[in-house]
Amino acid sequence: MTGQAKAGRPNQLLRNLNSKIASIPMILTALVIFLGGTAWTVFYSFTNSKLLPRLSFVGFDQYKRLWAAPRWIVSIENLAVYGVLSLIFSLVIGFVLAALMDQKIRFENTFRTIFLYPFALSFIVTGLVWQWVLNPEFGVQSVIRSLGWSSFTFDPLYTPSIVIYGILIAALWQGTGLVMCLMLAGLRGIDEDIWKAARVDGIPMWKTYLFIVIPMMRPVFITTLVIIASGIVKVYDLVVAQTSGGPGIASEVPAKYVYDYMFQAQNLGQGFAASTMMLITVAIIIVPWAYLEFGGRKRA
Amino acid sequence: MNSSVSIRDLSLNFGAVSVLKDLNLEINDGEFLVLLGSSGCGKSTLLNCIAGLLDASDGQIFIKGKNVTWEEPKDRGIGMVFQSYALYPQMTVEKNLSFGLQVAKVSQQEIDKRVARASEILQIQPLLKRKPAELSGGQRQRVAIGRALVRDVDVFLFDEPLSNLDAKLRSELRVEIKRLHQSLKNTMIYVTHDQIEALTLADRIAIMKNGIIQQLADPTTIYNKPRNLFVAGFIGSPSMNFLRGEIAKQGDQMFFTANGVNFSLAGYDTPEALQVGRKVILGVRPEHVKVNENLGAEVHDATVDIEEPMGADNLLWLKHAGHTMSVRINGARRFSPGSAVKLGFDMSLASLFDAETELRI
Amino acid sequence: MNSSVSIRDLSLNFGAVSVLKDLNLEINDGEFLVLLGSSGCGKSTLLNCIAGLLDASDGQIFIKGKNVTWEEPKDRGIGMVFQSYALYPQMTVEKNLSFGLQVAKVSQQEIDKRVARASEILQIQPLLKRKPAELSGGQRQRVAIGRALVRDVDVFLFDEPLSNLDAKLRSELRVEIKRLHQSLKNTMIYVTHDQIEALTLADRIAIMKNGIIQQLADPTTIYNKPRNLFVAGFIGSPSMNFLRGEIAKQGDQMFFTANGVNFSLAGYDTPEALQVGRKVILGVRPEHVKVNENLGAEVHDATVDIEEPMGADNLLWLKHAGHTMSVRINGARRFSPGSAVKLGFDMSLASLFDAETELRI
Amino acid sequence: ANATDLEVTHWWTSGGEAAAVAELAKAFDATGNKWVDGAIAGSGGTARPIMISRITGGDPMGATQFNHGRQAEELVQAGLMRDLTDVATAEHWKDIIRPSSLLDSCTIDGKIYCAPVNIHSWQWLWLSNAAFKKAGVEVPKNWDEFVAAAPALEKAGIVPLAVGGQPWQAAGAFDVLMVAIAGKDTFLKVFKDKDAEAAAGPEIAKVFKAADDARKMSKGSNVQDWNQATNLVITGKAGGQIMGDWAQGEFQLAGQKAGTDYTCLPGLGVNEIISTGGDAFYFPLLKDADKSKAQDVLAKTLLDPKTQVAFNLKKGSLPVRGDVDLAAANDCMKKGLDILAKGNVIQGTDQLLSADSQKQKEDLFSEFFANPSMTPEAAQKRFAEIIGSAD
Amino acid sequence: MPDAIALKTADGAAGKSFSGPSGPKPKRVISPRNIMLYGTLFVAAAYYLLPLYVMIVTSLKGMPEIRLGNIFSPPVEITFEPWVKAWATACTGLNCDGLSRGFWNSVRITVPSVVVSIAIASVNGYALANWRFKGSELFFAILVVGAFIPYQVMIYPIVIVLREMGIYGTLTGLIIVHSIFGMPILTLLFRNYFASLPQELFKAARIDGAGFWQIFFKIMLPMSLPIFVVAMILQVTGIWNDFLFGVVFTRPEYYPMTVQLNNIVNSVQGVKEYNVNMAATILTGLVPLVVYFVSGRLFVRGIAAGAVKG
Ligand SMILES: Nc1ncnc2c1ncn2[C@@H]1O[C@H](COP(=O)(O)OP(=O)(O)OP(=O)(O)O)[C@@H](O)[C@H]1O
Ligand SMILES: Nc1ncnc2c1ncn2[C@@H]1O[C@H](COP(=O)(O)OP(=O)(O)OP(=O)(O)O)[C@@H](O)[C@H]1O
Ligand SMILES: [Mg+2]
Ligand SMILES: [Mg+2]
Repeated sequence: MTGQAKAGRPNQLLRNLNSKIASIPMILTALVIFLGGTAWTVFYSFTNSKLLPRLSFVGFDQYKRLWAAPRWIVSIENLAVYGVLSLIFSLVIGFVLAALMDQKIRFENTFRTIFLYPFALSFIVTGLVWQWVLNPEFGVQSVIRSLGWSSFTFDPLYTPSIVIYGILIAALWQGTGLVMCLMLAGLRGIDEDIWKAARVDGIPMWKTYLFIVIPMMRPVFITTLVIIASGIVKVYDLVVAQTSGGPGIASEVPAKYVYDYMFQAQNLGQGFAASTMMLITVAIIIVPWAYLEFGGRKRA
Repeated sequence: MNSSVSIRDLSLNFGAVSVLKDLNLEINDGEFLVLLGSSGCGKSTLLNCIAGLLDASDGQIFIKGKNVTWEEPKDRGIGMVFQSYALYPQMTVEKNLSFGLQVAKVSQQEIDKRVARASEILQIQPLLKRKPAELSGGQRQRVAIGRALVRDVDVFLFDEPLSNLDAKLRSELRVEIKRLHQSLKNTMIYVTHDQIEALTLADRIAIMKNGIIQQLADPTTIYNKPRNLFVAGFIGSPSMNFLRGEIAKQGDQMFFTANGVNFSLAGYDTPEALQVGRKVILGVRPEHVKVNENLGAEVHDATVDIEEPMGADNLLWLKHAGHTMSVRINGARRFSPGSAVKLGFDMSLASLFDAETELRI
Repeated sequence: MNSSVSIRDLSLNFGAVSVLKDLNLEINDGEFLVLLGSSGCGKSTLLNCIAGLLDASDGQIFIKGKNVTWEEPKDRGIGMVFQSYALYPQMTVEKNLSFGLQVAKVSQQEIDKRVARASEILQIQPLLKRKPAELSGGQRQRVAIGRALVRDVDVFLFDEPLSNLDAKLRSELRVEIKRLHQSLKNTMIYVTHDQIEALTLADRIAIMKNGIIQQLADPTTIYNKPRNLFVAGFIGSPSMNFLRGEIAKQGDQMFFTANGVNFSLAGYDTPEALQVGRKVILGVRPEHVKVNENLGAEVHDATVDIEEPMGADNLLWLKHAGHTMSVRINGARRFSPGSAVKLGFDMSLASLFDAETELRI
Repeated sequence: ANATDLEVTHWWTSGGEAAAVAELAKAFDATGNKWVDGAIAGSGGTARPIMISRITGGDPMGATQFNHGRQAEELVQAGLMRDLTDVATAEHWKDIIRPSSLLDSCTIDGKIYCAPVNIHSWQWLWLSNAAFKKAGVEVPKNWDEFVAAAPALEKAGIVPLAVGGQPWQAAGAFDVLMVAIAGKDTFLKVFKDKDAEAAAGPEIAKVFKAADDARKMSKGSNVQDWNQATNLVITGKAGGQIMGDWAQGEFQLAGQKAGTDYTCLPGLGVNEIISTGGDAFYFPLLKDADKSKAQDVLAKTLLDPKTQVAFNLKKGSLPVRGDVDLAAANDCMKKGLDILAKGNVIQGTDQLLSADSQKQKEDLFSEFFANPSMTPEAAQKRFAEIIGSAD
Repeated sequence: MPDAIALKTADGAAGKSFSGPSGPKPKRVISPRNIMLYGTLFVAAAYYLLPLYVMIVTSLKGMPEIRLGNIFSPPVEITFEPWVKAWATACTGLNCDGLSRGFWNSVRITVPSVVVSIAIASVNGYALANWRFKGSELFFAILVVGAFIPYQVMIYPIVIVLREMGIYGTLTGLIIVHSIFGMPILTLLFRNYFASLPQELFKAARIDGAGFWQIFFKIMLPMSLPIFVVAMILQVTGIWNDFLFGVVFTRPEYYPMTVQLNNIVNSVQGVKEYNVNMAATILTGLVPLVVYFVSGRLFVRGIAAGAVKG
């Protein structure tokens, strides 16, 4: 048998061919749309394209103008406030609800449906409804005033300093249900024995959650964080439907700045520069995550 | 002797399913009791009831003479070790040990003392700063025991603490647990479905089936005088050989007869129970069948079907009078499949069961 | 003898990690070869390479003389049985068996014939219409084997097919697999980390460690003449007793001496390897130590530390000359902890290993 | 000709606007073709991106509304729009369209690319007679009187000046104040010549002072859309509103009569000058010959005298032809026509500034009106910067 | 030892030790814990239900009643006219057929888009989980990062790509756009899910000779109901609720219901007709809501299998 020839390695391109064929849509999307589109956008952010993209380069002018624009600064500040608060509150409320739901309660299905149904509605709808509920003439404020507390004031949508909280209320209403679901799935994945061990050790429920369960749910928190964060960066529809960025420019957000300048102001260059800044923000958020998620797994 | 844990008429239902049925059990002070049974028979459920992690549907539980039926787990003076260890993954070993004490507001000095003592007993001092993920299976096991140890409890509960480990480690840790019991002298209740663990560790074994204790006795009794067919078949690997037949008499000699083959019953330990014509089941353990050597008075013919050499022992599967019989012999003695052999049976070591009640007679 | 599977210089790396290293293995036609090794040593990886489920980094694989290194799994003439059985949950047993044939466009008539034959051999005819979820562990196991059987393959690959089962079922199915091999006479490659399975099933055992085959031999040789310290320690439960010491001479009598205690080496099987002063490790299996009976010429003193009765056997952990020694005796002989005993060693059954190379001498 | 469907996109969706569009559709359908309505609600800001995407994406509509001026400039330069010069010559648009600046805005490199349909002027103050009656003051005749009457209105629980939340409303109101207070020359200096110095100067400072007043007076008008603001005036909840003549459509729809129910003050009653912005239809270049023909028909129809009258009456705007008879026009429209006839006109900011600069301006004024802590001085400084970099 | 009876006390009542607590610990229904637990849940539920309540109540009122004030008070006189108007007669520009036209457009867009995007993503996820090839993880990483890119950034390049392909403004174009933007999250879900299925099944099928597609259709698909439900719910809600793509990438004859909703809500005729707006809002959200109510249970299961692991 020594005479047998060593079989050559077949062409590597053809191995796994079906898989490669099946992945063509993904590869095209990744390369053409996500990579190509992004590169295209970054590239044109250095031009002074107006209504149509054109190749007249102006260096960093668009960026200088961007960072000098009060509306952009306000947008960034709003995004920061909205982002941090909505992260914190989504996680806290979502987790608390999930923890409550995990207590073997009655009507679990009903409660879960109630918490989750807003997620089925679009931001447009959410924005409209909360605009309505928060309207000082008809909504919560007028109702409470009509109950006798006539000095009661709660009109976030018409008060520039707190308008972002009005948007936050609506966003939380829409999104916490999903967070709760994710958390609930995570909680259900925790080993029953851990709970038992904690009970035998005499650790009170809240301490068990705080010191044992939450640290164990790290992966769930990370997944959730990524989902919430990606939504935060993109927030647009909600603001448009609820306040259109008002009063004044008090509730502007970066995505709206991009859209308005690209299409309303017909200044693509400015819009592209703003998108590029958003991309950089996104990169700052997710590159560490992607590194942990994809880089880390290979080593594990 | 003092009763350490006492269970009276305990019942437990999950909805309509009754898992434990009117269960009674007295466990002595310092005793090592093993609950043995196949999967789903209710062992963990019973243990969880004792720990207070499940509410009984009926009945009472006493620990150290105190009725603890309604007490919280932490107030029962028990410590528990779980199959998956249930270590708190993000805490160091030291924190795992001390967390329960800190919550109970024990002074730091006392905590340090107890952790030091437990980690000395379990020899985990070098691991105190590590996290559970950085420990081997055996080390985790020890930490889990340590968590019960620091709490200075009267009763240790173990729920299959070794079944996640590989065979080698399992046999090592078995010895360690045994040693620990010898030095601590606490009451220990240990759930397992591994009979080797039960036989080697237990002072007494309670064999469970469908939520009912089938036999409660020391390992030797369980092994040699199983109370019923279930216990006999459950204990021993490979399992006891069972032959269905009836009792016959020839002259003044009692026989067990099956498939036309007679086995002399001379030497059976309770001869008074042998009535001619009674339908019985004969049980003989594989190591109590002699092959070719020391055959005794009565000799049977058989052929080797399969041979399973296992190192120290050699397991033969024989064809004998229409049934298959397993025989364990010394590992050095080898037989090739198909060869003819002679068998001898020692009835003083065999068991007879009533075919109907399945109880040992 | 014809070679059925032949592996030449096989290497496999996962990224930078080299899992298999220049592995060579010839498996004979009709042979039952067991790959034995602890978790993570590369057994499954090797099996997957043979099956074509993993691409080798280097080297070649021949099956029935044909180079199949780059063939698709289905073209290799192999069948595989997995630890979790990997039955298709949504298909009936019958569909599970016939799926591969249908994919291969075998005629329906032929499919029916083969399924009928396989289900007869495995006695699963009554189960054909059920889904896997409605089967017991043992039945699933049989269906999984059946799936390989219908495909009429030359080589069966088993990846720890029994390790998900409980002890009782495991020992039953072990016998069935052995019987199947005796009747089919196919080549079988069987991965396990359970040494009992390896010893009972194998014609030859390949013991692996870190992707390298440590010893390839029949079970008796592996058990009695382990090639190195690793093999010696890996096989046998409880593990072989090891004593570190050196060779000495008194008069014309060779001795092994450790902690000031001498063991006569009379009867050691390769006396020519014994040079005075050589640092060696003495290995004695627990069942080769005699306690109080048949002691032989040389007698040692020891005390019982722990006793582990295991039914048929009784395991003693003894304190002897500064180390712990395990001894296996008959289950009927009992000793209480602390009692003094006398030991005897039979050097013809012991092994000596070079302290440096760890190879048997 | 056989019937051709022509899709027309626009953002005229309020009550008065929709009624006006219906007139256009009726006229076009009468030619044997079919008007397929593609209304996109919101405002130009919502609709324009969609229109532009469709044109640049290669799926153009038959005709589309833009504010004439600079919004479609680049589309024309990219060759995506249809040249209407032939129709225009045949129909003598040069002669009939008045003021001629309207057609100039449609002309690029000597070719005509759009058909103007109306003249909209921004410079109007709409007052609710009922509100002033309730407050017990005379209906003001000019801006200063209006400012003076504000406290009385407030006391009566009436918001003096309704300003909607949409950014263009604030910016528009400022432009109106500028014409009224600083005059035509300054207006042109700032917006036509982009003179940053003038923008920072004392004249404009006065305008900012007035804007500051307007800001104070508008506190409490919590509405978004311009017609909701108008509605506040109609219902007497607000005293007045600075809004273009399209607001008139809403008054009409509500059945109110100029003079008795409401009062209009062109040029805020200070400086009777009106701007001549407006809407125009552009016609993307289509491949289908039938549709191209239908486009010509539509262009012709839009400027037909009958269509002009019917449309503008409903819309509340002024016709682009001087030769039509607007006997049916109400008081306010007649005032407008008078001013137009006198030639007291200026170009609108849409025609003078790029969309980009307009947007920046909107950002500034919507912030200024919503944020009381922003001083007029700071706002003026930023205004000057925008003008300085405007194009 | 006689028999099993010995282990049981024959008569429980006779035992002296049977004093003290026995049987299950008595549970009070109104314990502080339960009050806290259900109290919090009910308050939270009220917060989540409030807007829905307001929507429904408002949609059943007439305009005069709305103008009178309290949005929370139930309608004095129930009228379904706003619903009829929202569905059938509300005007946008010249079209006065309410949401009805948009509804069928939404169906025409949603059904193929959901099917196509899930089909593509499931195959992608399957390839990534079971048939990795060089670079497959890299493409996937790009894809996932792509999930974060604001849509606005991508609109322009996509318009150009679609124009070059000649499918701008067509239904096909819109389906492609939805598939592209659904791909990152869906692929992630499917990949994690398929990776969590036992690898041995896949290996067994390969040994049985099944190829890429056979394994996918015959082995993997039948086991993947939960994750398909999750994907379906996400896509149905996402695509049904989409406004931006529906309006930017299609022509008016395909405008989805959300566009009509936006038109109705933003076409203010005099005063805002809140009742019609609310009715239109509910009507628009109805389809995803029904999908949720019907398959919500599977949703949580699927989330547990696909999103959290991995
Ligand atoms: N929460 C529960 N609800 C309903 N039935 C349960 C519950 N927990 C356990 N059971 C049932 O009670 C029976 C006993 O379960 P238990 O866990 O005590 O078995 P076990 O003897 O510990 O088995 P194993 O060896 O598998 O751990 C089983 O049939 C199980 O299905
Ligand atoms: N896909 C993979 N990528 C990287 N390393 C791997 C991969 N699969 C296996 N390994 C590594 O290769 C080594 C051998 O794995 P293998 O599965 O062959 O072990 P095994 O002997 O079958 O163990 P077990 O008894 O646990 O099944 C292990 O160290 C494992 O971590
Ligand atoms: Mg259990
Ligand atoms: Mg393996």
